[in-house]
Amino acid sequence: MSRITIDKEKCKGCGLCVLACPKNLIVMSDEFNKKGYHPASFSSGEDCTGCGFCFQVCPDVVIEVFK
Amino acid sequence: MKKILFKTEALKDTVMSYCPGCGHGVIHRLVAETIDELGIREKTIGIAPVGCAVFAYDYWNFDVTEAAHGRPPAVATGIKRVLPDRVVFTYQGDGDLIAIGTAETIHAANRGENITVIFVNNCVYGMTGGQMAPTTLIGQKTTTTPFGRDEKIAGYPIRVCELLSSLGGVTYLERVAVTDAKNIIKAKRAIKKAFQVQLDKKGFSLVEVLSSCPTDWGLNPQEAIEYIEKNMIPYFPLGVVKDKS
Amino acid sequence: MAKRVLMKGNIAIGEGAIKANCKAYFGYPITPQNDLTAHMSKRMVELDRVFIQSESEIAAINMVFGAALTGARAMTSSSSPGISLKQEGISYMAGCELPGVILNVQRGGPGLGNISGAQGDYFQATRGGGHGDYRTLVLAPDSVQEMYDLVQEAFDLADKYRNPVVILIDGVLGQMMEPVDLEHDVKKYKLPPKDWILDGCKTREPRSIQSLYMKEGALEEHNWKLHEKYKKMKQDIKCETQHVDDAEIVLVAFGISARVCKSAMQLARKEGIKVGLIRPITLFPFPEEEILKATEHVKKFLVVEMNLGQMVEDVKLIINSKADVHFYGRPGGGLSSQEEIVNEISRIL
Amino acid sequence: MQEEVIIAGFGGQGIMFMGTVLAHAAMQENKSVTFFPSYGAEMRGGTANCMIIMSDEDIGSPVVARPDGIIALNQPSADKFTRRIKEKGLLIVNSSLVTGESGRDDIKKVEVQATKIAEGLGDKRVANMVALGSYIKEVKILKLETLCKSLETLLGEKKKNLVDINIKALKDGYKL
Repeated sequence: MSRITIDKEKCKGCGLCVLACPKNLIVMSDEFNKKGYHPASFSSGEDCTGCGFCFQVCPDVVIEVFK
Repeated sequence: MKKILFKTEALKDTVMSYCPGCGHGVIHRLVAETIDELGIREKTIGIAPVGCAVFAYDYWNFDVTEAAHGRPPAVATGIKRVLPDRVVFTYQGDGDLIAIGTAETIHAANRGENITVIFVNNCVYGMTGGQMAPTTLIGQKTTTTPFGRDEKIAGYPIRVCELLSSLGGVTYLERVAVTDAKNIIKAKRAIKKAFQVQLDKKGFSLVEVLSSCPTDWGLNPQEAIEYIEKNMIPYFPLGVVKDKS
Repeated sequence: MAKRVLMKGNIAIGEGAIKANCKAYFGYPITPQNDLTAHMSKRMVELDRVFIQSESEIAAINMVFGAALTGARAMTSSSSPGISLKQEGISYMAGCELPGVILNVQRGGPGLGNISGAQGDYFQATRGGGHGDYRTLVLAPDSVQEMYDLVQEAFDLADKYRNPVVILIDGVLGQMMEPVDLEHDVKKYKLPPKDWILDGCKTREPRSIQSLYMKEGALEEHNWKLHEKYKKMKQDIKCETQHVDDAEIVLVAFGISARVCKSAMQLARKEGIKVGLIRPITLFPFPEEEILKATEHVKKFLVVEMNLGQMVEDVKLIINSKADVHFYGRPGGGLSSQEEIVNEISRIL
Repeated sequence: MQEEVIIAGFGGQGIMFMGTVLAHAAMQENKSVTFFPSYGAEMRGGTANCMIIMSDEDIGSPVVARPDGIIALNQPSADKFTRRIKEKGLLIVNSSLVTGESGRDDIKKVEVQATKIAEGLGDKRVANMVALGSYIKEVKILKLETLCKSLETLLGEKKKNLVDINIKALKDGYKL
């Protein structure tokens, strides 16, 4: 059982984590954050293995991984 | 549940000014993690370049100085010769390292300065708005090669690791890419090794990191990663170019 | 009315240079002059002229040195830190008496500073800038039209005097857009033949280009000759004056500061304060006579600059206590507003 | 007559293009005009703005400290510039993205659903032209016709396919 957190206000919406997640658990939010970006959002914790791929590719280091 | 991956001490909790999808942030993290894992945060002095990473001192939580455009290896030499027991590294872009700073790069390497160079190659001048870099690929359009880089006018993209490999003072050269999780983990390993070479007092080490610039390439972040894989890696092959450590 | 084109200052410099038959442009990326390098990378190639993005600013100025000694019209451009790097080459060009045009789109300093418009390089530009006893002609336009016009004159002046000419603008002028009349009349100069160039000695005796004079007294003689040349440049002094005749106070400003002063003057005159303006267009040689003439009836001068007081020293030297000289300036890319200047005028009067 | 306006929004909202269209049209109507863009180190993100002065006389400083009007396409721009507007000045906001109160009761505030209208036209990138149309209607300084022609000139042959939707957006903004 694992999960991640995303700091939405610091996310710039590049979407690289969405591509990195082997389980497709990350989606881009429809909402804008204060900087005008659509931030990434963690959809469900059920299947997360804590592989950390999202953390590895995140250029803004706004993801934390819990395992 | 335990937090297993997070920002380590050497990276400040600041929003970096890079564009969405830019590779600099990942490379900053890899350097910071390396420094924390080696336990050298309090004896490290970093040198930021002129280029997109000019504000690196705002992001790293250890001593960092500015240097004039292209001069970081000379500044590093000055620091390291006076404080040989500190860890000194430069963080430079392609314009800084192998256009205006070519002389400083080659001579610091040739002297075998016991420093580490993190060389970010994204084939373009980012901060000034997307001009040709010394590593810009043939045919690549930039704001100063509007018809694509033509070797007859602008010469060929420089392979820095191969260029430096013949110099006697150079100990370790490796080229990596921050494209996907696997390559990023490899990049971290190379950066850590480069710092270890310095800690072992074995001479000049440089890691060339192929990185993306979605904004100046006119691509979205995903396309930019594909651009590295399809266009940069074939010209700048990954791997260890020299290791006499 | 002539057909006008909306154009950025940096681009107008490039188009003016092309019209003046600039054969070779050499540049290196630095903000806020990048538009010009990008523009030239396209236009010069289209026109089958020379464009090179050099490996450094030092290389760029030496490429200008090389092109100029063949008789070709050549230019380079940069912003403050890059201009510092060019100083060695500019000194060599002055010593070797080579013409060339160098554009400085000033930004805030010292060091890396910032990328806002600034006027901190006045001393550097007007005192030669590099080592040795030399001067460059310095032109300071204040509108996009004038940038387009003056760069054309700059090439003529460089050839006329066999001397580098510096065009000093700043980030604001470089980045702003204004309408430009591309057919605007520009002064043409009578130019001497280029009988000193190196192009191969097939039909003549070999020549050399040099600034090294080791024989006893030779360098002194050479420098006296250069000095005479600098004195002659006074015949090409340029200066704009507005409302000086009835003024109770005269503003002295160049470039973007002069634009702000023009707004301040309008504002002050609406309030009934009689303000005049002297705008040096050549910063070297400096328009001494215009300023001296004004001291006959004006007893208060206010020099406005985007620095901590550089041109004010030249103004004080000329006025030599014949009137009060005040200074208002902001450093580091700070741009005064017209209101600030009017307040300062009120404080002085 | 002198009209000073600041146009501001996110990078990528076409702020500089709006300013260029306005400045070009002013030039075509034989006015004196200056356009001064913000230019920053960051390539993307953050806010972009440009300052345009249109006048019947020569223009001094191109930098606008106290504008007659503001066109704010996003919230940070509205927050930053609203307090600078002259008394009785004009604030045009893209109400699709700007929701807060202006905090000023001495100015005229016009709310335009620019992004929403643009999306209705099929491309949210033309929100800028909707807002510009609305501005021109309020200040009546230039003819709508001139702006349409400037759009055609500036988009040129390369982007000819975008002329119609931009003009439509401009006109829709003007009609509101």
